[in-house]
Amino acid sequence: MLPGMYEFHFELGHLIFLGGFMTIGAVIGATLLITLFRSTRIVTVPGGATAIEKESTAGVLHHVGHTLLRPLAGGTLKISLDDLGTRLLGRPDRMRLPKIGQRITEGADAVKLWRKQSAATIVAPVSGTVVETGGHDDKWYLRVLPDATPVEGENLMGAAKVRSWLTSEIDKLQAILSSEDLGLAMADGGEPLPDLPSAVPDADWQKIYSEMF
Amino acid sequence: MILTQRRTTILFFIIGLVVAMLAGWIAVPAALYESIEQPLGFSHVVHTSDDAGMECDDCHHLTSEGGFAGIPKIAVCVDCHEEAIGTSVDELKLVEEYIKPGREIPWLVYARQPDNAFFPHVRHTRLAKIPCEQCHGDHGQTETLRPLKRNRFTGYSRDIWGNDFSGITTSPPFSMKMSDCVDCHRKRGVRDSCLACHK
Amino acid sequence: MGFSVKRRDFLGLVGGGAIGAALSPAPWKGLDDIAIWTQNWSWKPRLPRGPVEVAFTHCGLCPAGCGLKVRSVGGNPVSIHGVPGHPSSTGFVCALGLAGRYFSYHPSRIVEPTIVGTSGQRRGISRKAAVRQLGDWLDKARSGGGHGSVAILDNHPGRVRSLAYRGWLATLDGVHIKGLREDTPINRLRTMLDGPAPELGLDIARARTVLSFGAPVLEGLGSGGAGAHLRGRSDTEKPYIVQIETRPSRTARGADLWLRIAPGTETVLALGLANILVSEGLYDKEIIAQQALDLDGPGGYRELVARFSPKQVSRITGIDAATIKKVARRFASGPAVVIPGVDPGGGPLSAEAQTAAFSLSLLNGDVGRPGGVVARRAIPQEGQLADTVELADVPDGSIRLLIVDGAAGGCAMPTSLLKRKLNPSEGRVVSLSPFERSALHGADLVIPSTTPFENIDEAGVPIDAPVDSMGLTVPSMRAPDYSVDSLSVLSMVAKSSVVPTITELLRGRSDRIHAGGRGSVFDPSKGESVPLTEFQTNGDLWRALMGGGLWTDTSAAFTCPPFRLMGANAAIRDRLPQALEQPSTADRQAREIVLMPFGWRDAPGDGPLPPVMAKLFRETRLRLDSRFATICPKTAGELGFAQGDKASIKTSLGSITVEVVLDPAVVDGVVHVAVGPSTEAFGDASPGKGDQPLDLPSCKNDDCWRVIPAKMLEVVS
Amino acid sequence: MIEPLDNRAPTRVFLPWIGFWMAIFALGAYCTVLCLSQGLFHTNMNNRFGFGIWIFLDLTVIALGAGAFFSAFLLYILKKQALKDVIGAAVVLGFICYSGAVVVLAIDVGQPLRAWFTFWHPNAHSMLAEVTFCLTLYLLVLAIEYVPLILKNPSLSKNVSLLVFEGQLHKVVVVFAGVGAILSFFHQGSLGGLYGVMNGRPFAFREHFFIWPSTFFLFILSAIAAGPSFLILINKLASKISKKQLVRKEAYDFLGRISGWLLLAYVGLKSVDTIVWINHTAPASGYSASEFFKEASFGTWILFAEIILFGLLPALVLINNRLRKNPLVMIVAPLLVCIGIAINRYVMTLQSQSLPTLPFEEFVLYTPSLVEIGVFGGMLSYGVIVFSLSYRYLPLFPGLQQKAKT
Amino acid sequence: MTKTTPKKRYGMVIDIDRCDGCGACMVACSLENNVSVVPAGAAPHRGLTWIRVYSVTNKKEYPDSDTAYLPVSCQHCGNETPCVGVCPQSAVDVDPKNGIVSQIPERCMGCRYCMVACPYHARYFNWWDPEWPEGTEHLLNPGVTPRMRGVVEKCNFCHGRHHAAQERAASEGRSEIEPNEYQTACAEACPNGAITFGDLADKNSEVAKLAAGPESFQLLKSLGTEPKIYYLTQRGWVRDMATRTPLISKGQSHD
Repeated sequence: MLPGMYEFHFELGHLIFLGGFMTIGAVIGATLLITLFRSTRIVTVPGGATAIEKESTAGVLHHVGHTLLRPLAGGTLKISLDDLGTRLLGRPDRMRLPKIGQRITEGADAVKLWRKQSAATIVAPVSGTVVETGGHDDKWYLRVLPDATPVEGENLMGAAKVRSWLTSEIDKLQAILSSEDLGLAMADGGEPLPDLPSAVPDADWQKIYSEMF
Repeated sequence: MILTQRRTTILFFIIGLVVAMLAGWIAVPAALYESIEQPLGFSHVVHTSDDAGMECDDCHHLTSEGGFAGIPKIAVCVDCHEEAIGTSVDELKLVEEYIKPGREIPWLVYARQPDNAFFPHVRHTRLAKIPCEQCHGDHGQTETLRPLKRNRFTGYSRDIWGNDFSGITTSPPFSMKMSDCVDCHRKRGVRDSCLACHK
Repeated sequence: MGFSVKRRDFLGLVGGGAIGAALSPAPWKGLDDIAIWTQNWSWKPRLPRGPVEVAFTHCGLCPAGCGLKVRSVGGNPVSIHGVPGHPSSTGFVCALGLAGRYFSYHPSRIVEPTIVGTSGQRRGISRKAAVRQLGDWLDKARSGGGHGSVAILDNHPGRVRSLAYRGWLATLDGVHIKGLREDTPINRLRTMLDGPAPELGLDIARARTVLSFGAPVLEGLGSGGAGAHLRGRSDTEKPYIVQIETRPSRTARGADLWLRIAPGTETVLALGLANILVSEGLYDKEIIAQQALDLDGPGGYRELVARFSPKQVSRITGIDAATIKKVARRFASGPAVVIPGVDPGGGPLSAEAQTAAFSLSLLNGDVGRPGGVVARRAIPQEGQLADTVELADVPDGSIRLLIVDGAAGGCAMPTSLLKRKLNPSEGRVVSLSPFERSALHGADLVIPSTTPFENIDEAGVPIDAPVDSMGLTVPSMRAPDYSVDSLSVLSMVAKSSVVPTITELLRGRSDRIHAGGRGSVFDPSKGESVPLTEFQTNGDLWRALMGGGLWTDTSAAFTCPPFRLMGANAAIRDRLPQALEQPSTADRQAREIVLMPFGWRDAPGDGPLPPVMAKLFRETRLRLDSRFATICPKTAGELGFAQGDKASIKTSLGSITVEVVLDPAVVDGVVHVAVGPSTEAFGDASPGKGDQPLDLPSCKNDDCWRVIPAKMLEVVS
Repeated sequence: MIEPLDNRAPTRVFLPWIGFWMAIFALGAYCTVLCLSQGLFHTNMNNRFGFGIWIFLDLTVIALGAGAFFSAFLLYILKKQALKDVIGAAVVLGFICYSGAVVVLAIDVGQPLRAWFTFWHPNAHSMLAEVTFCLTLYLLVLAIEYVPLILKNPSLSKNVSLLVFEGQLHKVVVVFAGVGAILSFFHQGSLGGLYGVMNGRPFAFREHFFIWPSTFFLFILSAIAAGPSFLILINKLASKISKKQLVRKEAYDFLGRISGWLLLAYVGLKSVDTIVWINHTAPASGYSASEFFKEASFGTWILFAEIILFGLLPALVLINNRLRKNPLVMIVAPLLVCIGIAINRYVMTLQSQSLPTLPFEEFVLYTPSLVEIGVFGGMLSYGVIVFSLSYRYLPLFPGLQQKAKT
Repeated sequence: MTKTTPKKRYGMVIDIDRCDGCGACMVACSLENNVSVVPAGAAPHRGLTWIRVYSVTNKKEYPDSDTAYLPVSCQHCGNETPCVGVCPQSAVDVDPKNGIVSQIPERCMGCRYCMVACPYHARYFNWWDPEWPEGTEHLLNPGVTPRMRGVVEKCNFCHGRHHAAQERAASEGRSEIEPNEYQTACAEACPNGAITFGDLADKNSEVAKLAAGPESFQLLKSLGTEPKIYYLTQRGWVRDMATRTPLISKGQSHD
């Protein structure tokens, strides 16, 4: 197999044959290693694990815009940011919520939040009328009376689907973060970081918000 | 805190390193080989001394067909030891247990190769003029017979792998693995097919 | 500071361990050992180790007695080679000889005496008990019967051991029975000579014509390699070989002329040839005029053969008249050898066929002529000896105790033939054989003896040897403790006489040879012969013989004595003309066939064989064993059989199941089945006696089982 | 505890199904132990038949498993999005075929422990060395491609590291698709080369282009023609058994069309190859082609069946846009394709050995022993089990998911 | 630096007309090379016969019927050796010094590709564990290692004897063996002298002269494998049956 071993001959055929296979083996090995390395790196993206772990409550619907729908008494729904969404914004500097009685439409802009000169636009997960807004700091919410029950929609999902979707979202985030060479391998993996913009201040957060929400 | 963490990690790393190296260099070889005593004590020095006056090839000669006779049969011992010479335990054992009943002594061979290896001693000693000591060491000058170290897994004598567990031997006796044969053959420009040395 | 092991620390430990291990030789050595282990497969035998020792001996497996070079390691022969320049075998060893050392370890070898109990089951007993039992039976046999009630069947008569048997039997009024061997028919010729006859040999090598009636001339008959010499010599000096045989045997294939004779018509052909010799005046007129006692006159030979006209003979034998004439003329053109063959499985020709065949030799003046039948000089013998008879001459039911010597004879015999000779109620058979199955099925008592490579004995003098010789089968393996020499058994039971040991006997003959001062001794290690006179003492000769040497006698001139062309036996003489009454080959009835058993020269019966012989019979179909029946496509077609079919061959005594093999060279109406080897002959773990063709024949009035009427039926499964 | 996907068969239906196949698998495992522990005398192979049904089976499943690399190649490299529906099933099928083939190969060789020699001291001139290298590497690639599928199981995707790993693998799948295509190309070819290079076997020997005999290319072409057909068959079978529409019609159509055209090309080249062989290659070795087909068991009918009945006919059917719309045709035609490829592998493996080259040797027919069939059955059941489990626990069919959601 | 030794080409000439099918060569070969015996009931073609004597008849009736015996062993092909190129693990070896084609059992993994590739059916597989009756392992030839189950074996011109000859020569101080010192077991055992073994490259050797003679031919010569076993016969039907001629010119087939 290698020079010096029996049956290794310095012949063109041998060199091409073994060289070819070693190259292919090396490509496979290298790709695998890179993938593994990248996978270990993303674990250090703060809060990823908990972001997914937390989203396993039954009865809660997720929207692809990183909002949660929690059924409340009287057929109303409570809309809030999901865990990943919360972390992405950390503690917003400024927010603009719809007014009570205002109608919101699924897929249309509903809430706007600012953090460090970057703005995130949150779309409504459901069409309906806002009956209550509230919260402070990062814990804002909307209470909405939906137009139709049961609440359905292509962009809504239950607990069963949410994990794979969230993974791809984290993937997406990781892709953006890794593309920017931010030296992310900085802290122990798995520790929840509630405020990502503080942890990674150099990232292009405007881009992240527009991609993620 | 972070610094302490690093330090304990380094400590553990070193512990792992040292333990594994100790195991690899000392414990494994000790466990891998079993030590088997020869059936009888034998002194090459006494036999080749001026008193006994024997030459190496009195016992380790070539047969009529050119093969190597190896360790002599009891018939050779009988020539001198028909009656016990002296009173040592081994001497009495030789006469009582082997010579009188005519039993062969089950000597253990340090350099035993597997069945499929063909090693013509005569080609190496007579044609290539390689001294016996190159592979067998100063066995001919020993007072006693060392126990045979047998690999529990493969059944091979340790002499085949070489006395140095690292597998790197720089002075005789050299190890007797196939790669050793090949190295020497390549050095001497002998290139052969498999069946030249395998049967 | 609180100390707790974190995951990191553990990783550190593992990492350090891995690097540490990699820096030590252990894992690399481990990989190497595993690599070795995958190549070193333990489930194969270990080779013998040690220096190779070379010795010389003779083979005791068949009458040829070939010279052997034995290479041994640690007392075990690891290879056998021929001895170039050996006066008799000239470097030849046959397949069986090469492998014969495996007999000693044959799985069917018996390791203790066995006896058949009252229930019919065979059980082991001690040697002491076996000898006591033999003694009891001996006493009983002697008290119950007269002459011949005790007998020894000797498959290798003529050795010094046979002389010891005869000496012992003389004290018991017993008889010494010759086992069947390829040289047995020579005795027929001796009886045709008037007065005491010397030992005779067939000088095949110098013959101009060899007329073989089914003898395996090219397959091992006579001395080792004789057949090969006949083939290999250039056409001008080579004898012209005429093979008279039904089967396309290897000899028939290799002969100069193969006469495919109809089954059982050899007598007719022989007398037909005589007819031409007489009618055309081609016989040796001088000798016939001087010595023939029964040529002319009423009931004379001339009158007999006149009836066997070529046309008649052609009708019966299926050989055309022109060929018969051609053969007769060739035969008369010089010294010729006639061999009434003994087939290793098919047995001898009928007595009248043997007589008719040998009458050709006498007619041609070949007795006493080089290239014909030559006489061997004898070494004087001493003491009183019992009669030697042939089995055919033993009255039925006369034997009360039959002791079977374990020597290999080379020819198989039907069970029924021996059984007939035993006393129906009290007949006992004691076998002195290393194997359960040799010589005779169901011996009442078997005392294990040695195999040929373990015991010293005299090698044979082959049928084609012109002179006497002495070579020893010097043991090349140690005889196991459970085996015993046959003479030791006799000396244990003998009460009134002293039985000498085999070594004493051999030494005695060696000394007598030395005293005779004739001949020369071959030294196998040098490959050359020296005159006997150069051996100063008898001890020198003995040492040479023990070193594998061969003494050969000098030849002497021999003048043919008066003889009877039709033999001395009136019964046989009367049967000769009856041969004409056989039906023509064309008269064969539909669906009626004959079974002709045959044997392989080196694997004659159902006895054990070295496992490696399976290569010839089982791993290839180079030779067909008793599982196959060869038949011509025409007959098979008539009977509704095709290649590969299973068939049952049925005779009056039973049936065997065979696979049909078609061969267009086989004669119509005949099915050939080999006598052995049986499937278990090669020492497989699952013994179980298969049906053998020799269990089938019933020998009614003569001792010939070559042609057996049979039916071939489909096997209904 | 790993849970099945939402809309899969209930356990009381699934258990007997899988139990049945497990029983067959156990039988196969027993036969395997017999062969490995006692020797290959349990088979009916002999010195004239060094290759038996196992090699035939290996060759066939590897040809049929070509759907995996070819689909991946079309989807990831040539961006044929129609194949998105079947790629999961294709990967699982490929993995089953290749892993099964490797295991059967390990039983088939007398001393599997020594297989490392092929890597350590390879004979670069041997087609079998090439096959071994490619097969091992490609099996690794298939396993890597299989991993993301496994990780998509909801129970497993609870573990974020695995999830992340899966996402990362997705990104490099194009690399593996590319590598897989190269490896598959070569080992499908080398499997054909296996026979074409045997200069001592006039029945198998073929003309060479550079170092490769024509069978090298024919095997590649036939494999990529049969792979899509096999995918159609298996997906249809799975749909039938699960009573669900698993794959969209467009995917079937695409697969059918591509299979048809490739097969047509193959049949054309195979015919040219056969004509050259009959008129040129075989006679040059001293054998007239008629000798090869004189035994009834391997008469010219087998040539006709291989090229026309199971080659040209399904090819013509599959390239016809109208016929492809017929669901029955879309079962029968791919089935014919697969049988045709199996016949080709059978002929190359077994007929080439049945015919003696020595004129005085006999024609030998070989029938597999029960143990061989047992191992065969074991491998088949292994495939069914792995596919069933994959279907039950893994989202093999993205199309199905979509349907369930809406 | 490679020592310059005269290149040998060991080969054999088998005179079919002398062979009477006794099988001594098969037995001698098996004993010499410790070839094991397969169990009873083994199916046809499962035995181990490094040299195998085929018996071939001309399928004619008496008196025209004729039988030829053809001993076939490994033909030690000299060109495009079919088995060498196919072995994936280099277990088939050709000795560059003498042209002997060998099979290394310890390196063989038993894929049997070489058996399929061999046109002479001269390679044999160990379907069983090799077995000798108890005790007979002491009778094995110490010069040849027995093969294990699951590997291919074949004739290697009695390489154990080649070793022995070399050893004997070395004990006399010679590095090369004399022609008469090395004979195969089959050649030695053949009672009819049908097998002549020797160096084909030595033009004066008996074997080279016979091989060059007009009666010699090679099995399946048309395959272009150039066997180093030659056969002799005067019988036309045997020669016609055993040899083949290309039906078209071979030159065209290689482009």
